[in-house]
Amino acid sequence: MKSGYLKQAWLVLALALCFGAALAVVQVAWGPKIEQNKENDARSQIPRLVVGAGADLTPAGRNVEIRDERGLRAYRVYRAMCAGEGGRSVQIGWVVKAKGPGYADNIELLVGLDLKAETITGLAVLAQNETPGLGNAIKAPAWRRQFAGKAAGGRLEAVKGTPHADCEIEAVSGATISSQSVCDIVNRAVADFRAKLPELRDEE
Amino acid sequence: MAWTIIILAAGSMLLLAVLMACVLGWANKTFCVEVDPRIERVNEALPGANCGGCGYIGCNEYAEAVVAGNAPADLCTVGGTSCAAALAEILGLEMEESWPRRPVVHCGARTADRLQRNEYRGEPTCAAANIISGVQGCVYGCLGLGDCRQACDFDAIHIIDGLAVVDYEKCVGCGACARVCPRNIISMVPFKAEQMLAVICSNKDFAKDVKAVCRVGCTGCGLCAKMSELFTVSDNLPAIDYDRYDAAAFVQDIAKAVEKCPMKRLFYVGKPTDKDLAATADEELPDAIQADFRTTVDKTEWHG
Amino acid sequence: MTTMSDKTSYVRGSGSFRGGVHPPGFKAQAAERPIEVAPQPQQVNIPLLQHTGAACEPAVQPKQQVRSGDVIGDAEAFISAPVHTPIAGTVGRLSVATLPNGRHVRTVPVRADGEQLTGQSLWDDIFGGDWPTDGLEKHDPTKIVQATHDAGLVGLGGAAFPTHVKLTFNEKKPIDTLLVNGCECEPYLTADYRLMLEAPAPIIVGAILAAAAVRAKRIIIAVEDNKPAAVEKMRDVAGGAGVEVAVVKTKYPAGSERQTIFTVLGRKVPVPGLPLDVGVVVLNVGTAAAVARAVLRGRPLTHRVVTVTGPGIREPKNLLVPIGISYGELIEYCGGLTLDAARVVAGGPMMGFALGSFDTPVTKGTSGVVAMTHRDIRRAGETNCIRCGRCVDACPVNLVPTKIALATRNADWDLAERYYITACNECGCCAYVCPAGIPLVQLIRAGKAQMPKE
Amino acid sequence: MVETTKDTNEAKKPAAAIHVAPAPHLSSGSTSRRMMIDVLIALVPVAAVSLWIFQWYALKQIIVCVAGCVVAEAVFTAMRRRPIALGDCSAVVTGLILAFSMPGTAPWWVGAIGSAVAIGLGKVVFGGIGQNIFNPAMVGRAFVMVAFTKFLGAGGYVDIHAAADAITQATPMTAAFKAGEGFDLLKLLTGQTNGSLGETSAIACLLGGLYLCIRRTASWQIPAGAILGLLAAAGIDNLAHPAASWTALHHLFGGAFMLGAFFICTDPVTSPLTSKGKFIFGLIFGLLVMLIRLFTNYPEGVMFSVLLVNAITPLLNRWTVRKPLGWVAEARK
Amino acid sequence: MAKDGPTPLERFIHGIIPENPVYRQLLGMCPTLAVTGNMAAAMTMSAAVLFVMVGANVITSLIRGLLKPHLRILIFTLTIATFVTIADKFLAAYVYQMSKELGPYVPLIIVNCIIICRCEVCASKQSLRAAVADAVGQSIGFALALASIATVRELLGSGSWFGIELFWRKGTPGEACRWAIMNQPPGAFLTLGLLLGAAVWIALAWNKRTKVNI
Amino acid sequence: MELIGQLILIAVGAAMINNFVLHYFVGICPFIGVSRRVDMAFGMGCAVTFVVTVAAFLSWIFTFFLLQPGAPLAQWVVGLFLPAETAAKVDLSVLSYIVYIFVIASSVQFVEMYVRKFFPVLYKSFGVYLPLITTNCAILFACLYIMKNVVGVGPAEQWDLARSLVLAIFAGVGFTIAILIMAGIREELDACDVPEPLRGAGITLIVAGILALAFLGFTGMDRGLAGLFN
Ligand SMILES: Cc1cc2nc3c(=O)[nH]c(=O)nc-3n(C[C@@H](O)[C@H](O)[C@H](O)COP(=O)(O)O)c2cc1C
Ligand SMILES: Cc1cc2nc3c(=O)[nH]c(=O)nc-3n(C[C@H](O)[C@H](O)[C@H](O)COP(=O)(O)O)c2cc1C
Ligand SMILES: Cc1cc2nc3c(=O)[nH]c(=O)nc-3n(C[C@H](O)[C@H](O)[C@H](O)COP(=O)(O)O)c2cc1C
Ligand SMILES: Cc1cc2nc3c(=O)[nH]c(=O)nc-3n(C[C@H](O)[C@H](O)[C@H](O)CO)c2cc1C
Ligand code: SF4
Ligand code: SF4
Ligand code: SF4
Ligand code: SF4
Ligand code: FES
Repeated sequence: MKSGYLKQAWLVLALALCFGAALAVVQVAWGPKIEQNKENDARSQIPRLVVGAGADLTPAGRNVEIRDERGLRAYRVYRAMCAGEGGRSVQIGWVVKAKGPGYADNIELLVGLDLKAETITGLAVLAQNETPGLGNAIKAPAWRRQFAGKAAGGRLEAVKGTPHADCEIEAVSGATISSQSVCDIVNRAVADFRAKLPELRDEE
Repeated sequence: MAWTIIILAAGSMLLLAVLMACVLGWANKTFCVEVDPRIERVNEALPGANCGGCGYIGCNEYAEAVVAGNAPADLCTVGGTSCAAALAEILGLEMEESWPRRPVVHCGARTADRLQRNEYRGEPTCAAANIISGVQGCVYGCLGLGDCRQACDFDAIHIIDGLAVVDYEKCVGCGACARVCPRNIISMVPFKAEQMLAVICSNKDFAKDVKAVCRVGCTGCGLCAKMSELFTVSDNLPAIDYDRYDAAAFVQDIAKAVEKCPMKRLFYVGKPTDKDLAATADEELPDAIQADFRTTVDKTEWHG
Repeated sequence: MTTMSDKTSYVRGSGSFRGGVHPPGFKAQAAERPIEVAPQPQQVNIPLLQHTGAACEPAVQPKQQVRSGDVIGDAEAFISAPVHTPIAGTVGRLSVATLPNGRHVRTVPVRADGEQLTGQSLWDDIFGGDWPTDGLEKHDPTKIVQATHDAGLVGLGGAAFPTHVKLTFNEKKPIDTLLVNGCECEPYLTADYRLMLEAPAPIIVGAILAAAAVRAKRIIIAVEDNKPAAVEKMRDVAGGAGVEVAVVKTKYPAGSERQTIFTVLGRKVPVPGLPLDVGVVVLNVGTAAAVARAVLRGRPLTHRVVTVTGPGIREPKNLLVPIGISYGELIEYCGGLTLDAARVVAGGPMMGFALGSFDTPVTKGTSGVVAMTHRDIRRAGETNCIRCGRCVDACPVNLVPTKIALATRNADWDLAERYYITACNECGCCAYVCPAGIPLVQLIRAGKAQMPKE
Repeated sequence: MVETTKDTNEAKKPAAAIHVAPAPHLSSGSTSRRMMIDVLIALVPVAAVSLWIFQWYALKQIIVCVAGCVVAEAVFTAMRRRPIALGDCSAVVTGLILAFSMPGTAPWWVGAIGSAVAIGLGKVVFGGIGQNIFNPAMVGRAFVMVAFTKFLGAGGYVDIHAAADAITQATPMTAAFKAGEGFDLLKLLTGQTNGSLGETSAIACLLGGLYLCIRRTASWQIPAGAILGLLAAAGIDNLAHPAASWTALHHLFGGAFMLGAFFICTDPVTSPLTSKGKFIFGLIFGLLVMLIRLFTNYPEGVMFSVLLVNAITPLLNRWTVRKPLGWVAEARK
Repeated sequence: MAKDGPTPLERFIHGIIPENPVYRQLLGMCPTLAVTGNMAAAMTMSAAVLFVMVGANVITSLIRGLLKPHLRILIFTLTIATFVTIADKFLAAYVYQMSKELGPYVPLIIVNCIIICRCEVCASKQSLRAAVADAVGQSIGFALALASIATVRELLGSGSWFGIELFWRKGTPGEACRWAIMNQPPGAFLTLGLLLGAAVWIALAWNKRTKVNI
Repeated sequence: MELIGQLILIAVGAAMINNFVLHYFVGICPFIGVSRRVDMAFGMGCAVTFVVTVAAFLSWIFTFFLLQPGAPLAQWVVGLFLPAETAAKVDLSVLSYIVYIFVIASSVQFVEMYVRKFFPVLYKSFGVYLPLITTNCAILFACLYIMKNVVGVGPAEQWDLARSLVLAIFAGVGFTIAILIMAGIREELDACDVPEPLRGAGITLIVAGILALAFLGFTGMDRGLAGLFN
């Protein structure tokens, strides 16, 4: 009985077999390259994220997880490594991957910090879905550059027009909400990270 | 490593396919619902115009009715005889010979021929005007507001000087106009020849009452019936027996009747002969196409 | 049964109904004009179908001599009524006429000839004289029904439904109330009003006879509150006879029987269905008077009261006219049309039919002739429906007229039926209020006519 | 004989031709055009306050939008080869409402594009007056709002250097939601605040709105439902945050709610037919406005709420059809 | 069906305008709306569709003799899914940024009705040559349609074409004049709706003039 | 509470803000094709909701256990033959598209046959739509959406079955809402004088555009509402 069905469907079976195999071949052939692309994409941000060129990202031994009354927050943390003297690579800073609500959808950021997590060294936007032409201007390098050099201890604030105080960031015009969202994500991630920094240090 | 993945991938796919094939095959057997395969075939043989000319909601409905034996196989006018033959073959039926039916408007009064007309202010359709009295004296004749023109999908009937006129070149005989005419003055006549004789009046009143409302109306004098047995007069109006109609056999009777008819209400209708065409060769055809202001007939079909 | 003078104590319904419109009454023109007897016509054309139901067959031959009240057409079918000649004279050759309601019917012409009843004597014969109120209940119901049938009685309220059918006793659907409809909610018309003022006795007597025929225990006369004089008069006369008077709010169409029954008794007549289904029979006041005449005097329905009025008429009048007289003669008698008259309507302006020809004969159902000027019939130029919903608010039977009308235009009968096209009573409220000037009722009526019948 | 009857017939006819027509032969005398003119009259107080507060900013915007809508109507209907019916004044109403829903600061071409979209995409593609599904003015405003957020977002309302005082401050709604500030109710009523041209004065809107309801040009059920819906939702919010300075009354009189409830939702074309439907329509509108004000990124939700309730209007129509008086369902079978 | 079908060349031409998949057949509306925000994405999508369509039509045409009626749709989808995966991986491997931008709309080609429709209507009944011609014609028609929509949307929405800024440049005051709506869902629907109307209008006018049914 | 907040976020997001039709442009074909009558649209909406739920359920199972990198099932099979390290790296995600489409097609066909046999009334009202939507983007898109949240995300954020099902059901609800509204509007438009070239698909798309415009009003509402629960 069963073989009857199978006989009818022999073409399907054959094709399934062939296609499965073919796709696996594709995966074998291009998989590594795709992985590489993804990696490169993330890495291409690093030089701008951390002081010093030629840095490389290595995932830290553990991620930072914070659980408080607002729920569980998890950040992926990377060490920024740089070729130092004698070919030994030395750590020059940290990179934290953080995610939070933006105007329309979640925004995913990479925040670069110096070794002691005292200064923000840079910011990259990995994923966002803000309004094209408005909120999505947070991707612009010129806008992100404002974050470099800000003190990691302070609370960043997006303001309209020229910023006056040190902790102020000039909001993208017409997109204060998106800008403030970025600030909020950075503020929280940096605070959470700094709280866990000793533990991470201890790992070394 | 590479081979592992390939084998695993191919293996999983195969397994999946086998699983699905078995389940579906089994389900196909177990959950099978009987459908008469002929419905499908009839459906394919029908033109799929869904025009409703057959009297059913759409081709599919008709197909079901035909297969169920509730409808004759020759109702589809768009598909014509070839379609009917195809259906008959599918159903194993014998086909009788059938003549194509074409509409005849049984009214011949142009605007100037109609008496006792009043200005009418209301919905400009025949159906609406038909329930108002006094639009025109004759309560039988064409109202000339063109419901039939609206109903015709083939642009084959037009209102010319207040009277509906069929364009037999374009008409496919779907009968939509006949169904829609509120005065029922369009009948579907079996066209045994290119041109058929017809009585072009519908007024059943007494001669004096007819004359009061129409310059050309049939008075029911009965002369035609005296000339030929093809005609029978009842209710002051002659009718032609189309079952027995044969232009060749009755040619003389008909000629006499046509000649004697005092109101000249007997006409040949149908496709124009070569002679007619030659006579009107240099006349411009009226441009009868008009914008349709009201209906959104949505013809999109789903393709997904 | 006791008489009550307090309005609320016997009005069970709300005294009004949902929907409806308030067109100006325009009744002043003819309301104070007593009923005159119209002069004798030279000829009448008696249509063989003047009612709802089957047509009559001619019962006379051309050149035959007939006396006033003789049968002209015989009714074979149950739902039908014979017709009689109002004048004495000679029968002419059969002809046809198109009635204002669109019916194309055969007519029998009768040329006046010989001795006629006219003027006061005609009035006395029909409404005058004594109308005894005693012992009416003792009349045999079947005799009453037979008398109304033989008299060719049909409803004079407009629908012209044969009265004997309504009065026939039905075991399964017992009747408890007889409602006499004196609302006359149509603007302009005053025929019923005048009749209530001038001939209250036959109305009451007819109502009691009709109630006896259907074995109804209650008799209620419904009158709109814009006719206080009629209310007073009816109360005076009804008081002694055990007939109640209900005063209903003035609103069109308070006189439509479904609405009247709801207003007075709070009962909803089922759709589809008849007042019979809720135990009520409704008679127009004129019909009631004709019942009295038919039963007590054995006289057929040959005359009726017609209001000839409107701004397009020089001298508005209420006339007692012989059935079969032409509209033209009535208008002539009332001084003719003014120069700006633009439309002549048979019946009231809300539901009446525009006249195409003045030769058309008056029938049993004709309640008035209203001549209107260009100014009166002005209405909004037609635009698209702006979906304002006024028609919905106005419809007394809760329909959505705009949807039905549009469905009719698009020949979408399923849709029309989904919006209950068949429930429309064609009152015209919707078209009256429509700011877009859409002929809603005409579309609905055409739709009903066009709808494929199952 | 035939001849004589004909003669008498002619003789009795008056000079003007008698014609036949369907009943009823009377009409209430109200016309679509008269309704539109009513709206224009009702908008006079709103326009007056607007001109007083925003001066020539208002004048400019009104001229641009009204002219834009009228021209668009003429051009688009001509393109469709339909009779151009500017006489019904509906294009003027659309233009005015559009102008009143825009900030005075928006450049003239924003108004022009808004008008073209309002009439083109909001009205003519559906077949012209009476057939549109969505409120044309709101379609126009939504389009330009999403297209040119800079000019119509909160930022767009403020121009520090503007000649009119009101324009130099943030709009009350923005102030409330960004900074949590309360606001003087009296100012919301009289309209001495920044905002869209027609929205600032609740009193002016109420005045015109009541006129419309009394004239029965607008159905009272819609504003009644809307106010009820808004107060219910805002009331719950008040109870949840008793300390908040922005109360239910602020919600009622602030922003464009009054203008929306009385002038925009009441557009007969895009609101339901039945009274029940109208009330539900208003109710949903009020609730949606509060939903958007409280839970989304927008300080105001009138425009979106109007479009959303417009969208469900056909369904409301369908679901609020009553049974005819005395209808017996079983009898049909 | 008994008549001689169109030649491969005719099939090729038909696909481009007279039977344009988007404007005339209303097929594959989803990607049409989703990826026409700019020209680059639209063209990448078109290329992917071309590849998948040709691949699937070829395979279907080759195995057309072996098809069983009730299993044929399943086989089409399997074939298409395979080619789509290949295209998707290719994009991810070689044009990573674009692959990121197109996101899930590349895999959605699997269920794009155009391809199934062509497999069903044409490839499963025709020779290889006809199938390929048909696939290429339809793909070009699809590409043209996408290009028309993307052009309108990119020009109005960003003042650029293929990413080249032509007017309303970034950083200038003119930037505020960009129609941001064009980059968002409503803009996509409205543009396609209006262009579709324009296409039908042209077709109607054309039909009227030539009195030929396309 | 936190989970409810997250589920609300997903639900409101899928049904209103990121409505599948009006925001992601998927399922346009049935949206245009079957939105001419309200009852048909409702049947279609129910069918889509049902199918998308079934598909989400199956695709989550397959993705989680078989397709994601290091999926338990794949790992176990390979572990039978090869050392554990290699097994841990097994990644069959390349098969995901083909598996999804295969699984969806088969399961829908199965359900269709089942319903047709045992619930003919149900079948008449909405079963007829089932085969039409097997190959509909909305369904596949839901699977891909779920895959995006299962494959290649950290364990803390990886979606479980509950979240996947909520997404699917509410995506279906969102589709139903959109198509119902559209059908209501199109019934109304039947009586309107829409320009000839725009009749049918053209006006439907324009209405969809205006609807999408209106739905933009919900932007951010998911977080606003979820905020009530945190
Ligand atoms: C269609 C549309 C899209 C928007 N997109 C964004 C956005 O991406 N980011 C943002 O912060 N605000 C966005 N907004 C909202 C702002 O315009 C809003 O008014 C905000 O408060 C901007 O304030 P600002 O002008 O003070 O910067 C959008 C508004 C609309 C109508
Ligand atoms: C809209 C409408 C209005 C009516 N108005 C009246 C009226 O004012 N007076 C009246 O007697 N009948 C009126 N009728 C007729 C009544 O419904 C009912 O048929 C009549 O009263 C029955 O009495 P009859 O059979 O004696 O005519 C109206 C009917 C309709 C549909
Ligand atoms: C009729 C009308 C409708 C409006 N609708 C909205 C709306 O839906 N959304 C909105 O943000 N602003 C709307 N506004 C503008 C706001 O009422 C107000 O100006 C707001 O504070 C500016 O908000 P923004 O920051 O979002 O631009 C509308 C104004 C009017 C007059
Ligand atoms: C009470 C009332 C309110 C109206 N409101 C609007 C409106 O908000 N927007 C608009 O474009 N037209 C409005 N109109 C005008 C008109 O109805 C509108 O242009 C139609 O939608 C065009 O078909 C209104 C009309 C009335 C009678
Ligand atoms: S034939 Fe009938 S439908 Fe046609 S115009 Fe004449 S009356 Fe109208
Ligand atoms: S004229 Fe038109 S509607 Fe009438 S039968 Fe011929 S094709 Fe049909
Ligand atoms: S005519 Fe019919 S639809 Fe119109 S108001 Fe009267 S009952 Fe209602
Ligand atoms: S009253 Fe007239 S305009 Fe108003 S909804 Fe009814 S039909 Fe439309
Ligand atoms: S292309 Fe998306 S449903 Fe057809």
